[in-house]
Amino acid sequence: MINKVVSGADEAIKDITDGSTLMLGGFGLCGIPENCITALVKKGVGQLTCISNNAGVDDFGIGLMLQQRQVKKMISSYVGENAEFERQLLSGELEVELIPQGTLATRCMAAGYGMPAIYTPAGVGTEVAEGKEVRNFNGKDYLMEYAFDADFAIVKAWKGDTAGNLVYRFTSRNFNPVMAMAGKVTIAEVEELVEAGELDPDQVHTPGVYVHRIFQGSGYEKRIEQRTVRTKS
Amino acid sequence: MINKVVSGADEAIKDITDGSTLMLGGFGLCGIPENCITALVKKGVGQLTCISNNAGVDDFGIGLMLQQRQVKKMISSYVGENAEFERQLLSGELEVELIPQGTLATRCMAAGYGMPAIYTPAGVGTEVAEGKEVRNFNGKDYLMEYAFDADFAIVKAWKGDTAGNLVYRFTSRNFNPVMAMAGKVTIAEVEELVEAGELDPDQVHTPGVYVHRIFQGSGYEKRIEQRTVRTKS
Amino acid sequence: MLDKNGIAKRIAKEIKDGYYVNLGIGIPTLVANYIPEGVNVVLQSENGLLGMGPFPFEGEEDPDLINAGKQTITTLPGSSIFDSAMSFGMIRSQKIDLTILGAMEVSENGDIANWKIPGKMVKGMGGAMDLVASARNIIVAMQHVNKAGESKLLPACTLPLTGVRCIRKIVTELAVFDVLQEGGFKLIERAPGVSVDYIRKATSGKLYADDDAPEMVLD
Amino acid sequence: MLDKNGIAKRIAKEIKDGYYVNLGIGIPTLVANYIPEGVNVVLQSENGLLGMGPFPFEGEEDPDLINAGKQTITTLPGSSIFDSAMSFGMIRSQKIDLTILGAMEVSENGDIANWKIPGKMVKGMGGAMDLVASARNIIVAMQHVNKAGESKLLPACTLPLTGVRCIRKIVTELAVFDVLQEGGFKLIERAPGVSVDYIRKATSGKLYADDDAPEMVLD
Repeated sequence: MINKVVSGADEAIKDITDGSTLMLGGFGLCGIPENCITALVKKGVGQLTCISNNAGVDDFGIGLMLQQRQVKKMISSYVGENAEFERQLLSGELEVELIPQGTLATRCMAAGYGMPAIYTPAGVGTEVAEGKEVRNFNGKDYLMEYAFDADFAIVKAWKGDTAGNLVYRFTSRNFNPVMAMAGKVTIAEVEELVEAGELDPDQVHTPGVYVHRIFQGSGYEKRIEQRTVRTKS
Repeated sequence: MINKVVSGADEAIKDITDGSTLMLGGFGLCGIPENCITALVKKGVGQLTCISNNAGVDDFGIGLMLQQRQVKKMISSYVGENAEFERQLLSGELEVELIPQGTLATRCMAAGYGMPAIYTPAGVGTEVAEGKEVRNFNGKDYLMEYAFDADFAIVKAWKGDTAGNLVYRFTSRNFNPVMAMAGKVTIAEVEELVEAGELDPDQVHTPGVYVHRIFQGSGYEKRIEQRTVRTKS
Repeated sequence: MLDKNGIAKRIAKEIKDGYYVNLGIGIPTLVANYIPEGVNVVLQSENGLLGMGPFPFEGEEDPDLINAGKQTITTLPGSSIFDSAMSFGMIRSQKIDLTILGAMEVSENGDIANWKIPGKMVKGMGGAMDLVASARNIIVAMQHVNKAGESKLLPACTLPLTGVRCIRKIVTELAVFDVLQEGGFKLIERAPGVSVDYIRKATSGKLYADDDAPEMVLD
Repeated sequence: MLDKNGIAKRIAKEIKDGYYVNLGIGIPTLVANYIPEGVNVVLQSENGLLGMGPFPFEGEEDPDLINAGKQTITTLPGSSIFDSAMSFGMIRSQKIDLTILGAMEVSENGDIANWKIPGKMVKGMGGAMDLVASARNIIVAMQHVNKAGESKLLPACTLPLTGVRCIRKIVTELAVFDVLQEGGFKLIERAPGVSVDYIRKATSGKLYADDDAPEMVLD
């Protein structure tokens, strides 16, 4: 097997430079690459284009990079709950491209599957369709959407092995597997790094071929955005 | 949960009629729906269009349906090792459409993912491209290929639960998950049927929403096509 | 007139045994509380879960297990997890039988606007555009009029659209409507105590309403 | 002149540490036997496996575990299994560093024919068209001439094509060639004991061969 292990987040992101396009896994604050975000903030790399379903909250997730004005452009489906984001957007410091969530996911998948473009009905007849090719198949209109072209994909998994195979836990899976397939360079941080052979080959979610660098992260905060509970009756 | 269990192969295939288009999972004889094939032969339904990577061997797999002249057309990527197949093809009894294996898989996936068409470079400049739209993206030519439209998908899994969730074992997975997503009606036979809740939700390969009928098969022969071994030295 | 729970309760009657259902944020989420005994339904959460269970008991929240509204939830026996591409794949291929979501406006030809108000901070469409473009069967749960007292059932939407010609049914605090293929809101049921006249006044899009439209029966 | 194992041995020298490699049926399969110690390589089998291991020991064959040639095989520590769509997805997105396959004909502009002989029963292209259309780096392993003694390195293919302008390197029992971007076979190495003249006579496509082309060194 090919060993993909690097020493940690700093080494994993060492060649991310100003102006890079990054995919960042996660849905809200669930399944985000916390260690790599911290390392990116520390490194201070700027003018980034970030493809990520959300933009974090003011003081966590991608919000930490927004605080340091490292992000030039966000490509997301939903960017609520972030005052600093709103301030930068209104002041013109930050550019935002909002695209439907399924289109976002499928444009990642298209890149991973070597498909240059896909067709989706999402956004037909709306401002999302402006400037895009519309094509009718079987009586229904679809938009042609292009595969993403990202320099780096940064994902978070639950477990990973030294060969780069990844396993996700519950809904922290979300965008991580499709982004992992889509990066020119894919960086994975995992809660538990095991030896090749310890993961069941049938149960690998992301095959190691997609992962270029892997490391075991630490200190995961895993913040909960909407803590909702019921009481035992 | 929604219970998808039926009594067995006969009930599962009861509404498959002459002229239906079927997807059949498997690669060679690995991971084929043995019980459903036996039931289809018994039922004697004919004029079938079968989408399957291979056509079985003379006396096993889809070969059993060919023997009974139940197949009008095969859509496959490779149909070697089957004398009866060759005889019917040369006599004009059987129609064959050969398509690249990746195109076959991706046209199934497209159906399951609600994408009416996909682009692939496979076959550009060859006779496979005849009559197809060629489109250039980023300097490379691609063929537009349509999603399949199959009445039934018949797949084989290792384990399944009453809610229709499926788990496959080793390379018997192959086309089964993509076909399971693609059928208007999807029938799954499994070696072991368990109660909902016994499969780890993170380890389900095919979510139950795709499966309309499930049953525990019996008497699996699992024939090996090329038995290759090494000797202990 | 119905309260939010009443709207949810009425919508729950539209859910049939064996349905896979996607519930949007707000009133639609409440629908889960009113699904009748014996009606087996599987809830899809588009962040990657089929078989969404209730909120966890206090102390049992798992940060790795949330719904599309980012709320902590639970799984159920028979649940399955998948990635975002597969999630919207099953939405696009119409494996989800029913989608219930909120709206700012619905037009008489079934257009919906629910993601953007010009001049206000735009948070994004999330999965709404995918859902309305793909679902076979969409019910809108909303208040009949906006905060300014203006009808949200309109001849044409004034806000940027989320999807076109996609809404089939609307449930408000006043009534249940079918959106007709040929255009127009067809009054199906009145909420308890609400008159047809009242509904007429509150609806600015083309309305087809019989004077003897029945009052809905809840429970 | 090389035998089949010699061809495989020579091709194995093209494999670099860290490569993901897809091996076709026939001579390419033999390449796995000659990968040098210390060169870490992962073999992909397009029916859905990364990390293909050796044949199983007798009695340990598993019918659920085969390669694309339908042979019983094994996994290795670090193997992963996936479905056919993902398998060809990773092929199309060029995650596989090197593809090695057989051919009936290769033209001087890199076209390949290896799936169909008019008039004979056609078995199908399997995954070959996907592989040749997508791979960045393809080596053909084949005999230099066909059974009739005719060159298989041609100005243009006579058989139905599998792919166009895709072959970069050819290894035959006689020699190693690069296929030039501008067209033509560039002789890189001669097999032991084979003269440049002999290679010239056996090659009908445009050949660029220095008289002092080196003899290959195996081992």
